[in-house]
Amino acid sequence: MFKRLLEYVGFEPGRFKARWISGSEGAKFTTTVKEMTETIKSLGPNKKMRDDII
Amino acid sequence: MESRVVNKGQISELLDKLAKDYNLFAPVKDETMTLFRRVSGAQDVLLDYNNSDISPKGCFLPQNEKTFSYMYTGDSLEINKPEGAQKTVLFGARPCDIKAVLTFDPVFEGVKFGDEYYSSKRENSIIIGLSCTKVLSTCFCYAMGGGPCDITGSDLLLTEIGDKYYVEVITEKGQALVDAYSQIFAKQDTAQLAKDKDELAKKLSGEFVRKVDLTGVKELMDNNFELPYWSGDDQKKCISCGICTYVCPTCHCFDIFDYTTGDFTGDRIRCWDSCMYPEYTLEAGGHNPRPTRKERIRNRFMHKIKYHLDRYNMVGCVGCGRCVIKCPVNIDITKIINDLKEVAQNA
Amino acid sequence: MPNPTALTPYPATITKIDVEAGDTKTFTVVFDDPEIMENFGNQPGQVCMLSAFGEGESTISITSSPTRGKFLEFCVRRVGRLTSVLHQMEVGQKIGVRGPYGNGFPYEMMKGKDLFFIGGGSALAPIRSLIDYVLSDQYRSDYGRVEILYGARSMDDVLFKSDLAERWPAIQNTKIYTTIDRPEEGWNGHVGFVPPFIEEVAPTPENKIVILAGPPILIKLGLAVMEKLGFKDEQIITTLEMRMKCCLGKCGRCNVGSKFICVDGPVFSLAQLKEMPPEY
Amino acid sequence: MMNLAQQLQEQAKKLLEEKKVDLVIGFGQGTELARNTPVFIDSPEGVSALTWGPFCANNLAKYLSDYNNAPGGTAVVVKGCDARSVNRLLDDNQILREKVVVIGVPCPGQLEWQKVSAEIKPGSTLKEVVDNGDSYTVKTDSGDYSFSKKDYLLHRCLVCENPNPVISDITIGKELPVKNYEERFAEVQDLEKLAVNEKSAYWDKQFTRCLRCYACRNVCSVCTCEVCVFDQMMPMWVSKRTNLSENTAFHITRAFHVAGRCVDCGECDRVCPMDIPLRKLNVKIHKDLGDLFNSPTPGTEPGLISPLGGFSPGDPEEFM
Repeated sequence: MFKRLLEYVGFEPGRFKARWISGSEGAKFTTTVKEMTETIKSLGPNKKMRDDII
Repeated sequence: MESRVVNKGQISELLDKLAKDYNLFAPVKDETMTLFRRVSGAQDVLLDYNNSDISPKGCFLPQNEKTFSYMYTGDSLEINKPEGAQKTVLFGARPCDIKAVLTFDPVFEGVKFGDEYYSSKRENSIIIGLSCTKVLSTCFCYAMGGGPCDITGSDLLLTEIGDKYYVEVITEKGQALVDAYSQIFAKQDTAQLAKDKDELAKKLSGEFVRKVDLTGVKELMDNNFELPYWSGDDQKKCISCGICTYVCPTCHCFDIFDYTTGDFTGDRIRCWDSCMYPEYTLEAGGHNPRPTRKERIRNRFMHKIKYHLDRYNMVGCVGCGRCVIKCPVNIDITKIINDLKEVAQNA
Repeated sequence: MPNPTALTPYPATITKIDVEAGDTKTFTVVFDDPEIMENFGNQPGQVCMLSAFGEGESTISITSSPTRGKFLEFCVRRVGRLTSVLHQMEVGQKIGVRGPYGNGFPYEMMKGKDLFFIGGGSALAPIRSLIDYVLSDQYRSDYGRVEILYGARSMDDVLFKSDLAERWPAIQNTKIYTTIDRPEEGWNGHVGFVPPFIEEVAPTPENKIVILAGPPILIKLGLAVMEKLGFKDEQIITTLEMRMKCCLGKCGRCNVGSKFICVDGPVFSLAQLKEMPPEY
Repeated sequence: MMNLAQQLQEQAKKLLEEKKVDLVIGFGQGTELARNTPVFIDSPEGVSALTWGPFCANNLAKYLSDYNNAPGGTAVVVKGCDARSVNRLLDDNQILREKVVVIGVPCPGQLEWQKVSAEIKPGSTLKEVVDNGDSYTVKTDSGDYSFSKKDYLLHRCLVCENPNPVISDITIGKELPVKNYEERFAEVQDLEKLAVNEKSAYWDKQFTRCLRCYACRNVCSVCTCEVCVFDQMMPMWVSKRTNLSENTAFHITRAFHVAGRCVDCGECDRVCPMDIPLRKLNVKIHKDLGDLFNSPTPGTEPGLISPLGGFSPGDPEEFM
């Protein structure tokens, strides 16, 4: 739901991710983080909600 | 002082020139709203409007204003203040909003303490007013000592008459401006235009539908702080939002806080605040001198019709009617004034 | 002289921190610029705005008297955002200070009179500046007998313990009364709330000024007791507290009726208070 | 035959006289011809202040939680959309059923008062409003004015789901048919079709205007937190600084905070002094709730469990 809302207000898809990872799932955690960093790198720096001047 | 004439056809030229030479603030259309913004030229400006949704008070007291920035590394502390204001023209403000700026002056340029941020803006700006052409059902400036064509506070006042603007030069600042742009502000015989303006003012002053009379209200308030009236419907229906205070051209309260991104640097910001919020007077220890909507509403309206008057000898309301229009639950200052009068007469 | 138009604080350094009670510390602060320190000109009863950079500002009363030296002391109870940050600070760290603000105590008017101080809880802090002023070597002879009645919640909450126990009683013609709310082991003094204790001590109104400071409830009940004892409104002085942001009479929130606590106060006589709506 | 306002007054009078309630919250004439305002009536003599018509936009269910601790009962006048709020407040245990008397009035749509007011001669007095089906005729002492519903109704009313109150102890007036309800996601769908940067630009433009007056939050009948996250000073989650990033954070949080509880009464959208189309955020959430969980609009029936407030093994796990 939240992901859909974020995309609706103009965040690029992929910037928000939620995963259930148990404390015992170390491998899943690393792959998820790797995946996430890859996505973010390919998206480049976030432009939304950056501070503007007043 | 003198008066001049601007042909309507030349108003774009004037605006473009002003935008080039000054920071120009003027009314603009933003979707359904009329707001005062900084503009780059005539193309954005909307002069055919009745009452902007938000007053131009932000030109002098911006909703957010940096008072200084700091860098504190633990060893060294550096504080940098922003530069003074740039030369600014506020164009096309209505007489009620200009009168509201005058209610700011004693607050920010007070006897004990001035305010460099405000004063710098005020000194460096020229206010070009624009007479009203229409009276809305919510307007009541006449009852607060103003009027749709009132010159008070303007450096220049433009009044739309036919295909011309009749220009009254009111201050030295205004004189300097018309002299600098003398090719646009034409020297002509303005006797007829002056007469037309008087006619317009007379016609408009007959169009007010709200009957408001402040006589005796302050005297009643002087002696009656506790009135059962304040426990009535207004405090029951108020939702404690800040609309009335944010749209009010004479509300000047602000908050001060630091804005930091978590490193050693940050800005100290002052931003508009509202006396209608419960946290406004909430002390860190938990005590709140105005704990309920009743005290907050009473304080807001007493401030407008008594406290500002006591302190600065000016009514803290100019009758622009914005709070009347925008209040989600129709709390209406004119009704409150009239009700209080009734209470006074029966007391 | 401090720049009166400024919302910008002067850099200052914390030179000493005294723990007064569990939640209260006294900070000794010195301006980085000696010239500002020299010309600060604070009067007893005035307040300052303290800044912790990154957190904002808060109004804190100056608890030191100018007669005690070229430094400022601020007694700060940890209650909110800024005060919590201050409490984490150490000697040598920098804060911002602007001021002094407010009217201060009318110490000229008090000359030649006996003074009776009443403080409850952390409200000893604002009146301590005046106590030290009138008890200073320089001005002691200008004032008559000085009595101080102080009440705290518990032994642990008693502020300025050494002032109350040693420094002040050692000065001639002074008398200290202390009380705590509930009995506690190790406490030999009076037990009970401040208002009934005032009645018990029963100061007489002749040629006397009462300086009363405390939480709103103590001010309310204390004033009633003083009136009962025959004190006139002009003889009772109190200091108020409200939330403030600018301390310059502009930000709006500290108004009581047409008065702003920050510029017209914080010190008011009961006669003045009675002219104002009871909204503090 | 009595008109609806008279019937309302009659019922309110009865409730107060029989001491079934101590207070009736209803609509009274406002200070503008085309405006009504909440009134709080505590005596049978006061009921003449009650009125009804197409200028009763406020959701009065908002005030119910103020009187939850009052000794007596409270009666409230609700439209269809407001009735959903009553259900929702009951489900959230914010109000007690036995202390509330719901006076439901089927509602053929509320007019936007400013639009209407702009066309009526200032200073006129209202005589009567006639509902012609597709339009209203507003009769005044300065003449009759006609307002088509298509152009003058609040947008929320054009796509009304429940013109008839979904919960009501006393119903006043006749039941009304549901119209155009299917179109209610049209605006959201149009926005969804835009590219990411276009969506971003659209909302940036809206959020930049925000004054942070918090009227949208304060008017919300399901915003019932004692201390709101936006007012908290320690820690300060969202800064009071009014810039695009803080404003965006505020609006996303506000919309999502009422996800699954928002009854789509549209009050936030109506009260916004800067005309930010807030309903487009809430309706987007309603649409997703429908798509993902097949969930109806909150409050349409009593005892509905919000899909975001419960768990079922069959819930879609879109994010995994």
